[in-house]
Amino acid sequence: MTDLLWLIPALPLASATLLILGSQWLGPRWVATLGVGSVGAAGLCVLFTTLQWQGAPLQQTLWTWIQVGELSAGVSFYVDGLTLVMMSVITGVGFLIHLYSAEFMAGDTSYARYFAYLNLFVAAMLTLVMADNLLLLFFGWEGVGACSYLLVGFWHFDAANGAAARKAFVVTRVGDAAMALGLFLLFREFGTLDIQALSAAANARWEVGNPTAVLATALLLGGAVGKSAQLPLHTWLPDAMAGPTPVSALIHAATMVTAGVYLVARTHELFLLAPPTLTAVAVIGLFTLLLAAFTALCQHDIKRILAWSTISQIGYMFLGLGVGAWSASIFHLMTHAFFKALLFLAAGAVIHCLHHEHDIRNMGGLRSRLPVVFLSFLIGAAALSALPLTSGFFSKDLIVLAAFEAPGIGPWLWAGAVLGAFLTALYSFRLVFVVFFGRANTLPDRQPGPAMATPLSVLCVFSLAGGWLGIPVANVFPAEGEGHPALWVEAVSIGIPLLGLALAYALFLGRRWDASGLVESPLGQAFYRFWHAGWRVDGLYDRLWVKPFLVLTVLLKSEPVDRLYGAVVALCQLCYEGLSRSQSGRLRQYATVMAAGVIVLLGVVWRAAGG
Amino acid sequence: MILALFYVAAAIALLSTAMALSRTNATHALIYLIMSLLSVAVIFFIIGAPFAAALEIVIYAGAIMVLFVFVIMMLNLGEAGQIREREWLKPRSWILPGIFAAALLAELLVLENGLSGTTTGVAVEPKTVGLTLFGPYVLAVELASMLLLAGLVGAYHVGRSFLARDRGVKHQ
Amino acid sequence: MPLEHVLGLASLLFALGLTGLMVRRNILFVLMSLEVMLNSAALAFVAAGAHWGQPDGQVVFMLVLTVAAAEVSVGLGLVLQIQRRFHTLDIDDATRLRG
Amino acid sequence: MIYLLLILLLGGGLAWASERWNPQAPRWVALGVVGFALLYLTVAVARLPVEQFSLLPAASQPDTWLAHTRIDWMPRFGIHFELALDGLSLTLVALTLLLGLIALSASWAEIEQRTGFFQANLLWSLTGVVGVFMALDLFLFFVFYEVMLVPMYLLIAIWGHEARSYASMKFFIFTQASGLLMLVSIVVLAYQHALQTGSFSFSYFDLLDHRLDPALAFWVMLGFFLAFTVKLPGFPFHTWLPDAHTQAPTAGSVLLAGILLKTGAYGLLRFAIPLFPEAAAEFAPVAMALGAAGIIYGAVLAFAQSDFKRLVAYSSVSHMGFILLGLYAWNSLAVQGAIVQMVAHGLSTAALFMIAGSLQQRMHTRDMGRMGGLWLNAPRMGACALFFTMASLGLPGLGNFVAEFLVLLGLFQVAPRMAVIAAVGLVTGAVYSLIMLQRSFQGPGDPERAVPDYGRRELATMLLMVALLIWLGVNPQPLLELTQPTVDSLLPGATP
Repeated sequence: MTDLLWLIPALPLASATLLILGSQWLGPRWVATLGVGSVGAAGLCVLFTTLQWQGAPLQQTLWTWIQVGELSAGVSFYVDGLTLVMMSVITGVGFLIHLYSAEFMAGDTSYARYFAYLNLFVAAMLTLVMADNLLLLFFGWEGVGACSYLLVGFWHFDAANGAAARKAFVVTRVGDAAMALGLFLLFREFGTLDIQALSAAANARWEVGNPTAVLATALLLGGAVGKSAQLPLHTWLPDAMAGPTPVSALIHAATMVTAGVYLVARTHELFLLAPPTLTAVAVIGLFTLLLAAFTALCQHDIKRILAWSTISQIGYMFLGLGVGAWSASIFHLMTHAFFKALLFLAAGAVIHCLHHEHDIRNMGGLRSRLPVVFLSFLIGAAALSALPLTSGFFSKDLIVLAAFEAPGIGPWLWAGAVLGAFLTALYSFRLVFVVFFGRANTLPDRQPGPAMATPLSVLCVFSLAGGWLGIPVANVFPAEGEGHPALWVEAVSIGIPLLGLALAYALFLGRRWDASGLVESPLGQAFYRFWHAGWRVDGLYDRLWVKPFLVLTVLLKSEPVDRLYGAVVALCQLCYEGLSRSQSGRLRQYATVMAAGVIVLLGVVWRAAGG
Repeated sequence: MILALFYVAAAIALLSTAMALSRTNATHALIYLIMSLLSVAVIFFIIGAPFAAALEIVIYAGAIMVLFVFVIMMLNLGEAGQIREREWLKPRSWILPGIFAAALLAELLVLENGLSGTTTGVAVEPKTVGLTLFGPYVLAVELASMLLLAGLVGAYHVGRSFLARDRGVKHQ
Repeated sequence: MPLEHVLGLASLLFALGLTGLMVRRNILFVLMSLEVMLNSAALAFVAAGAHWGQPDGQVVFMLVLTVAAAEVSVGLGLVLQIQRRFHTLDIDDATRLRG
Repeated sequence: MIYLLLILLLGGGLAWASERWNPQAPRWVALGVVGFALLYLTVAVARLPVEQFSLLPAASQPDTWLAHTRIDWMPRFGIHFELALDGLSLTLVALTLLLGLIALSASWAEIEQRTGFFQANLLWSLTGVVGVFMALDLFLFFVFYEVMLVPMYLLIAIWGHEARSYASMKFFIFTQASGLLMLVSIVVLAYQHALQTGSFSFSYFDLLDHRLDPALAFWVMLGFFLAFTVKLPGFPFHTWLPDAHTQAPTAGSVLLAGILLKTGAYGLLRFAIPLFPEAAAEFAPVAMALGAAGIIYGAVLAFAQSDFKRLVAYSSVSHMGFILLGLYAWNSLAVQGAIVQMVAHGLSTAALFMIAGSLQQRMHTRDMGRMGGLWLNAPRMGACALFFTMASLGLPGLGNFVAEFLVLLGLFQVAPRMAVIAAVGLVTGAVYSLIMLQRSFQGPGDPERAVPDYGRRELATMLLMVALLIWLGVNPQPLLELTQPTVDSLLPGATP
């Protein structure tokens, strides 16, 4: 099976190539078969690999990619437990989402283009997680970014979608540039980009807290932050919802945005050498999860709420990474992929059945009209809120408890995480109650077909039971201390989501409390607007980066450097004009000048003659 | 005696030249100019160049000046021309040329200052001149003939369109 | 005769001609000034030739004569043309050569 | 090798002459000539033993080069007709001929008037460029360097767009003035050689071993540097480029961007740095600063443009900054990166210019304000534009990424600060590339607009370049191995 590792990314890639080249000749049925089937086949390959896996990392080198001087990077794969988890999520969830798309996108004029991009994305994402060196990882990293750009801007005839796609690409590119610099720094230090060799060399050469290690990991973190939409580079994700909903489910919830988490986990041996960076990871995660949770509370667009919630959940993963709960983070990554994909697909079904309605204020009472969707959404929201026994509960609880155990700022991190959990439950069930209960505002005109319902059901199962799955990452990460925090800590962690659920019920369904007075007070309004605008980070960046850049372009548009050459030209012109004016045509003037010349000349002769 | 004659002739030459160039009436100026040329011819004779003196009288004072006379007659300047000339010859316009000419003269005189020597006063015969002219200087003669030919053609061309106007034929 | 004096005379005549050239606006007088200058140069040549008792000075004088003749013939033709075209003899008006 | 030049030179004449009996003929003649030249090169190279490719091209041993020709020309001044081919030259000559083919394809339907003379100029400028890449005698190099200018000037001045006379004049004056500086430097070099050894020599090998007085070396190096940087073009000598590119016919732009600019890079790599290693090392920070400034400045100005071709032209300025950085970082990684950038940029920018040319031909405008949503009318063209935009912003898997990554990686070893500044270029590069795509092909479109999609000829040309760029991106190793001996021999510490 080891020899067939290459097949896993190659299958979707081949399908994408076929779809691009043959888009004119393939009918929609063939396109769907090819697009869905290739990912399914890749998923089967992953399944076989997993089943036959002995516990030792698998490696395969296809060919030497770049070899210059010290640098030697091959197109080679390295598959261990962590990779297997990621591969399973990508191909498994990916397959379900492809299946869902086959119905969701039916009738679109660019059906083939859609599946080509989606397959390309899967191939790039698989390359990212399977890469055995950072250069190949970067290849996949940029590849998924490009596919994300293409898919967010899939309906590019609307200029706003194009703008969202560009924003997504450019903002992540900022992180990518930082990551590239991190790669350069690591290469300068160790002369290799091979992840395993790098980890070994770093452990041998660097003591804990080495400044270079801190710098290098901070730069890598920059890349991770960009890709995973964490502070301060999170602004692109909510806008990226402009893409088709399955795309949001696959790329902007389940897989690509968690690439940052994967990167940190993959290079955890470097991060362990740089405690300040790890703390930064935790703090970034905490702030992001709180900021995003508050923002999610104040949104109206169903997809934006989910987007902010994704940011928030990835914040949990970062928090987990930051406090050393590696496997818990990866676990949360997996369960998050299940329930967030489920939520997005369910939301997509709602949108699909309601004529592309996005605003939750125009929804309501869908519980009885779209029962499958309602059930899916409910399960997804429960898992997202980490209600006990759902998959989200297991993973999030691990992270929250690990945060408490963290030395120093642990309790603060824990408190923040618990607050976040409360908010998560609040906004999740706000969504459920507003969309599915109450008065019906818009009526659905169709029901999700089998291709949409099947993935929903499968994901429901995983969202509920995913917590019981074990992930084979014990050999990858250092042993984590099995802390046993005080009982009250456990109790609070379990109880807080229920509290949030209760508050949501009271506010949005039971109408026990009417919070509108609070919201409409001037202070409440101010907060509301502040949070609705995502803490005005977008506006800040607009003023800080975009406007100055635009001003700069306007200033430079006339090409100031060319003025320099213009000055040379003007000088020549001036000389020409001056000299041509001396050609006045006046004979007497010529004679006078000539006389003066003769006088000077004779003077010179006289001096030269020694007079 | 001869020396005195030289100085007299020189004085006449200078004076008549100065008069010629400051006249407003072109005909008067021409007469003064001829006088100047004649006195230079006298000087040629004195310093031993009789052939040059003859040529000076025959060609310069004779032929060339007659050309001037013809042109002045054709232009028919009259009284109006004199008034205009007087207008143009304001004292102020003499200042700069005067300074320049004086400076040049000063330079020339200073440069000539170191020279000492005399003219022999022995005549160089026309025969000698002729032999030299068609001996070592034959190329110069050819050049001169070319120049005269060019002058002829040029004058004809320039003058022809002048004549053509009178016949009512448009040129150019 | 002292050579110096003859040359001095030539220089004086030349300076006079130059003054005339620069002062006069009437093209006829300009041509006369040119004649004076040519003549003064010729005088200097002849004087130098006389100093050595050689005929070369007179040969050059003849060349100067041809130059003067050619120049006057063309120059006077031009005078007529200028009078016809500009209806003036003021050379300051004839500035077609302006750059 | 001299035959290669003769084929192109005489082919140009033939193409011109063939116009007399059929206005269509010059195209086929030119196609045949370039195709034959390519075939000739392939056969000649294929017949070489494999070991030859891994030999270090050493100065004194002509047999270590892939090919070498030396004929006396003006022996009195030490001027020879000396041509030689190593991995680097071979790569660039092959690129030249390939882009020659592509330029032919670009001009196939565009040029209607005086086709014979057009094709002749095209072939002659190819002759000049091929000569530049092979000449090892500095005088000969200069001759070729100037020879390629004149046909290019004519291409712009005769078949260019509305402001062609201004643009062609600017192009000519910039390159000519800088070429003059180089000539002065070359003559000084030969003269110094004569002073020290008693005989003039313009031979690369002789001058390579020759060491100048440091102060003089600096000035002579500066002459070379200016000549090549103007050609490259590096900031701040780039202002001729946007005008020339914008006004040139498509084939002219393709040649200009694809290969003429590369002669500057090649000159720096082959002459300006190795001839004066100490002076160049001393000068490197300034050169690198210019390169970094060029990257940012080009990117910002590219974003500001509304003219499609101008935008691409400024993006070239930005990309050439990477080459400048890579060359002056002067280590194996960065230099290899610069070489790959030459090839990859040649392909990607040529393709973008072709797209611009097709748009101009179909819509009679280059103004992106009047485009938008063209994907709707011409999806194949849109897909090509998308691909090459991605290539130009350095997407991994395509040639430009390998180049930029290697350059930055090598640069970071010697000048981390410069690498940081250049990395900003990665972001700004994305900004202008995507805005170009958005303004022309994406956004709301007009389905009624008559913009014919790519036909078979154009699509084939595009696919050829797509395939090459992908190949360069995923498997650049053959190219790297081909040029590695050259790089090793040029870098200090290599065996002489």
